[in-house]
Amino acid sequence: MDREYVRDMFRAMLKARLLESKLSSLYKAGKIVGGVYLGKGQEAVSAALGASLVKGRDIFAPLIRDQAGRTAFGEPLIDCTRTYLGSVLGPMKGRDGNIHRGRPLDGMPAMISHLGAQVPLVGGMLMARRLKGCLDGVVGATCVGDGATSTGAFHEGVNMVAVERLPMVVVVSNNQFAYSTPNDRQFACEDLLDRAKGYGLGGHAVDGTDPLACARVIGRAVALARGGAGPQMVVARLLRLSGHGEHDDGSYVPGDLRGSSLGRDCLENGIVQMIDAGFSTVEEIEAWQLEYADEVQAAVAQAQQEPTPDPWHEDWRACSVELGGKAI
Amino acid sequence: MDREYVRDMFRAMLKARLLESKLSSLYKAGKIVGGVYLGKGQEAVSAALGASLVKGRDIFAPLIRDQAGRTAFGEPLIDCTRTYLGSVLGPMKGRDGNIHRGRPLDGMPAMISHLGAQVPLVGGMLMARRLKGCLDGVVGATCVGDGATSTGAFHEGVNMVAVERLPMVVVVSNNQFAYSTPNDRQFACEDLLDRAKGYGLGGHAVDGTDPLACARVIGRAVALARGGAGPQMVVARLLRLSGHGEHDDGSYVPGDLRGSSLGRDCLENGIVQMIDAGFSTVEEIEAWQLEYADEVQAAVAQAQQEPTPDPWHEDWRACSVELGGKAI
Amino acid sequence: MSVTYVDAIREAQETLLREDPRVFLYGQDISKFGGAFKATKGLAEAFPGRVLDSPISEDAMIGMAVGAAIEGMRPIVEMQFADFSSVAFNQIVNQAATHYYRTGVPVPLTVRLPSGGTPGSGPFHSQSMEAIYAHYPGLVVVTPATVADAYHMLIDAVAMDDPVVYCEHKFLYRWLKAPRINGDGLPIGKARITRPGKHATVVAYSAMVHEAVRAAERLRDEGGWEIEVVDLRSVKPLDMDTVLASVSRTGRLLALGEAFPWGGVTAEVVARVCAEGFHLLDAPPRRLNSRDTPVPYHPKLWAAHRPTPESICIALRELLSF
Amino acid sequence: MSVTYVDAIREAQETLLREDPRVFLYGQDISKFGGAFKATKGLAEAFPGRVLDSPISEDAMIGMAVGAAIEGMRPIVEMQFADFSSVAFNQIVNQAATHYYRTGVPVPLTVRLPSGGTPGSGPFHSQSMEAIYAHYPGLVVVTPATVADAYHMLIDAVAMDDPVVYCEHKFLYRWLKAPRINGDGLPIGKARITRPGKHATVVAYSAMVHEAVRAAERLRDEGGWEIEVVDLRSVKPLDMDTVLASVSRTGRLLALGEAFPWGGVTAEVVARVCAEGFHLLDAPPRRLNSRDTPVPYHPKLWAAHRPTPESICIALRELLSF
Ligand SMILES: Cc1ncc(C[n+]2csc(CCOP(=O)(O)OP(=O)(O)O)c2C)c(N)n1
Ligand SMILES: Cc1ncc(C[n+]2csc(CCOP(=O)(O)OP(=O)(O)O)c2C)c(N)n1
Ligand SMILES: [Mg+2]
Ligand SMILES: [Mg+2]
Repeated sequence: MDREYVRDMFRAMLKARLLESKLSSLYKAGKIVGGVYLGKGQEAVSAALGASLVKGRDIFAPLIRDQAGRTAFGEPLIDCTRTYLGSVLGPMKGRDGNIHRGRPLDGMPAMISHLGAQVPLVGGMLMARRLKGCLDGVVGATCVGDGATSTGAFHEGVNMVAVERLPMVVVVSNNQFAYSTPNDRQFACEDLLDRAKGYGLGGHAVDGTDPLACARVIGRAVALARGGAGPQMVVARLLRLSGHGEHDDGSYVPGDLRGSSLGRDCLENGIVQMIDAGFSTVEEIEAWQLEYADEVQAAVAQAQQEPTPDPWHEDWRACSVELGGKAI
Repeated sequence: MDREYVRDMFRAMLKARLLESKLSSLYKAGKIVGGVYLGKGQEAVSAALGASLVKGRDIFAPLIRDQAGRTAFGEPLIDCTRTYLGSVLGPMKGRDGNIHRGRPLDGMPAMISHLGAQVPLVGGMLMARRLKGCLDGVVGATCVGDGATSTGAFHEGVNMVAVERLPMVVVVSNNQFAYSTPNDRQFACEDLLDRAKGYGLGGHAVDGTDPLACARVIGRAVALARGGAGPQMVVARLLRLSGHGEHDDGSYVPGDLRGSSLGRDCLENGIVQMIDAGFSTVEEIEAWQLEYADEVQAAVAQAQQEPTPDPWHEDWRACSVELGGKAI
Repeated sequence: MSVTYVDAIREAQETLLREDPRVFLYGQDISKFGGAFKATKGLAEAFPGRVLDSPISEDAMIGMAVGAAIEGMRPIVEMQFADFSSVAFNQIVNQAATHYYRTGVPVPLTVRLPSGGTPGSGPFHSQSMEAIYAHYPGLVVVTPATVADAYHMLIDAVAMDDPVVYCEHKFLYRWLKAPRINGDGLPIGKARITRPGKHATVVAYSAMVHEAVRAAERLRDEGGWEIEVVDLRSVKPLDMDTVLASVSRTGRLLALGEAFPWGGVTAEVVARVCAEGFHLLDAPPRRLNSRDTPVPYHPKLWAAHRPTPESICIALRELLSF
Repeated sequence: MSVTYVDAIREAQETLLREDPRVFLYGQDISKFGGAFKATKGLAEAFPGRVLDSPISEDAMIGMAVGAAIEGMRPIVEMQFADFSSVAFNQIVNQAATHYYRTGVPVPLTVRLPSGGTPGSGPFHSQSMEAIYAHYPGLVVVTPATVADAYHMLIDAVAMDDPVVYCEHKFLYRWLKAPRINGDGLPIGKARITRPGKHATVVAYSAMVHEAVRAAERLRDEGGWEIEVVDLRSVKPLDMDTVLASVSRTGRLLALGEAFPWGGVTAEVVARVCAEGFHLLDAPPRRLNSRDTPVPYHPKLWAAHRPTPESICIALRELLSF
């Protein structure tokens, strides 16, 4: 296992956790309007994917629980805080909020809410690279939840990607629930991984609470896609350790499930693993914690000071072109 | 194998073939406006399904290549000829045409064109029976092609039916092409049957050119669904022995494929099988041929004599209710 | 004790489940969880097996419900947000809407669309899709603006043999309260004069009725103007009798809506008033819609994207001064 | 030698593929087969790897094309029939249309919709969906009615940085011919006076332009009426300058369309003329659309469902006699 890869991944997990705890506090203090959606408990899966990708070359389409993946991929914290706090200097300029952010020209599209819709989008970005003759060594990746696998968009997108044999990795985080809906009301197969074969994808299962396993399995899936083995699907088993959003207490998750191995905290696991594997030390991790807490604080403070959008100066145009000197 | 079941099925195949040849001639003679879509070569699959179902109890949602299934299920020939010829006395009254016909209250919904859309519809009809407490012993069935499996509608529908564990049979006729598009541009799995496991359905493969195999495999799938084993998927391999519609010569189907075992004519196979198995005789089959040719002729003649819709007397209303004495 | 708009929706569903064995509910997270907005709270427990959680499959949800409706049930489907009905669009406009005309068999389906903007909801949790559905023959589209209408129109929608798209406004869910659910017996298809007046008519629906009333109050205070506010209640069918009668009294029309500006309810209202009651107008008719961009996330942008009492007053002052 | 409307569409795609390496085509059966209507015939052979058959996955087709457009390509997606875009609705209105406003990155995507009725096509192969897409901010919607426009507007659509819904009328495919592809240089966003007149203005688009001209000729022969016919060419944006200038000359307006009657282009045109040019009107404006049912299969019903020269003449006579 590549030491730097694992360290990158772990640092992203840690940073994301600290950032998200702060977002949660801000939400509860009424400083964030709309919703706050956390990836707590899902950082290992997300960061393993983000850390396997190279910004500037690869494509990563994160979903709602991918703060860790975004950070690992290289999204600056300030993009997050600006978007949540509505700074006009953020990538979405206050026009869209929270996890609906991205920088498409840097290979990170901004999700729309409709689940599954990003799958064909990433496929298309890869198709463009192929048509332009620069697909070599590129990977495109996206994450979805168990619930999103029920969408027609997901199905059509994955199938299309398989037909085109695009170098794509689809990571399904099966956190047992879609909002409040448990797996047994969402699908009837024994394991979502059974779908991989039905699409003609490479299939990989992983324990999402085990960061080293995530690094290995997801890293391998990305390497396979990159190496020309065609599209890959990873199914991770885990639990989200928060509500669906911070408005939700997640009380529908049964206690025994929370207490089961699925409910382990991947970050706590990660700390132990990092130390045991000799990838880091207690001291170093503590230092990171302090450093990142400051970074988070600074990103929040900065975004909070920045101007919010001004409707009088807003450019109210949905099209970029003008016709006869007039906006469309 | 139940002799009467096989004989019913075979007779439906024969009748459908005769009817469809007539429709083709009418189309070519300019007597049918719009399109004509044949099930030539696919009669065994379709009739095996239709003959396994009981009209008045079961639900059957046919698609474009299911004349044989319709006939086996009990649709009178006159419903077909009236709809193709635009008789105002037909089930669609000239408002819809060709294979877009049905009698929903008799358990046979009228397809819309959008592929995959009938899957959840049949699911809902079964759900209604469950809610009304009369689902016992009922089966719902529908047919799709290889191309339709790529639709989001198909995916969502099949998954929903699996989650609800409804007694449904989905028959996929993989005739190697969707219009002109071959399998390798439609999906990338080795076998569409691999999808069954991914949905949690019972899975069954069958050679669609072999009527007795169809009778056995599809009959068994229906019996399993009826007996409480949950939803079933059948994937039949075959070729359509006509164009996509009668406007199309199907010249994109390579000759060696036509010459392969996939290109065998199930009806010819069926004649041999019926005789070999002692289910019928040459004489009886010839008598049926004459009888059905007359029936077809009569159904065409009758529909041709009947009034076509009159726009001045047409009830131009898309809603059944009136509000304040006025149509909506 | 008071009843909110969303309470009324819940109550209506409870009444329907209790009184009509053909009714069942289908939607994401509506069962034990009670729905994203708690519009089905407690109903799964009270009516076992009749309030069902669906997979995240909007297209199949409607397809399923159409099938059940054909078989004589009266399904109510909850979309988690109106915006997600975009994925069910085909089943709504091509399966449900065409069924009666094609087969003669009506489809008594009700689709609940939590609609409209609230601060911070952003482009995909704020849309108003009534015009999209109203365009298609075969659908009835209702847009209740009061607590009582929220209740009675849902009851009436389910009683109807045809598919009804029931647009409930999320902004009204908890903000709008009434001492109790009082009805005035108006059926679907009848508009209401919410506030009588004589100088100008504002034709509005859903949450905009309340903004129109606020604007009317300001103009009364400001200059004694008496603005009549018509609540369309259903946008398909449109009650042109009530609208034209109002315009005949006032001579001036402002059509007001929260949806996007191209097409939609305001265009249909203005076009029909002009075609059917041209001579009634003493001034050019006006329209006020949202701005022509997606619904923005930031509350400050959002508030300037939709019509407000301020922008309605501006439009009305121009209309009155013509 | 003559060029048909569908030839022009094919030619435009050939030109685009030849001259712009960013262009590629995606759709069902468009490659070797050349498309259900042969609009891409021979292009797969001439431009290997750039004319691709898609699975039957309209939603993913558009999602894919949006992704490719973000990366700088200029995809043209062929829907086999406009009606099937109902399944791609979400990707069109929520992914493609919102992208520029949300991210600042435009999406140069062109979606070709084979639209409108032909005899025997029935409810699901006949729809006109321009109004549905025009309702959404962020989309340009064009409706060519001539052979030259079919060519030039497709070229212009692909040149545009924003998503364009290109509605091509199936009835015109082979029926409409021109000696060669001649352009008058009008850009998207500009309407054309197809036939000058002074007694009334018919605002039409797509195939209805030709029906309007026919009706105008009859009325000329019948009573010397001079009917002006305006071809909108693009329904979003609407060229109100040209429309209002025409109405100012004639004082009378008939808005004509083949789509369903609730909402849509005719409502938008009438509402805007009344709001912006009320004083220009000497008579109540009129609208003529299809009937309010699904498009029927039978040719006799179909012919009575859409506006015809006869029904246009009736509407115009009423308009002229006011
Ligand atoms: C098409 C669509 N329908 C409904 C929703 C509303 N919604 C947002 S997140 C969510 C649950 C998603 O569950 P899952 O995919 O398992 O992801 P998780 O939240 O568990 O990470 C739902 C129903 C949506 N965003 N898109
Ligand atoms: C959603 C949708 N897209 C496109 C079409 C147009 N279309 C009709 S049949 C067909 C091919 C269907 O192929 P398949 O499902 O394999 O069935 P087959 O015709 O081979 O029996 C297509 C593309 C459609 N009916 N529905
Ligand atoms: Mg989940
Ligand atoms: Mg096929």
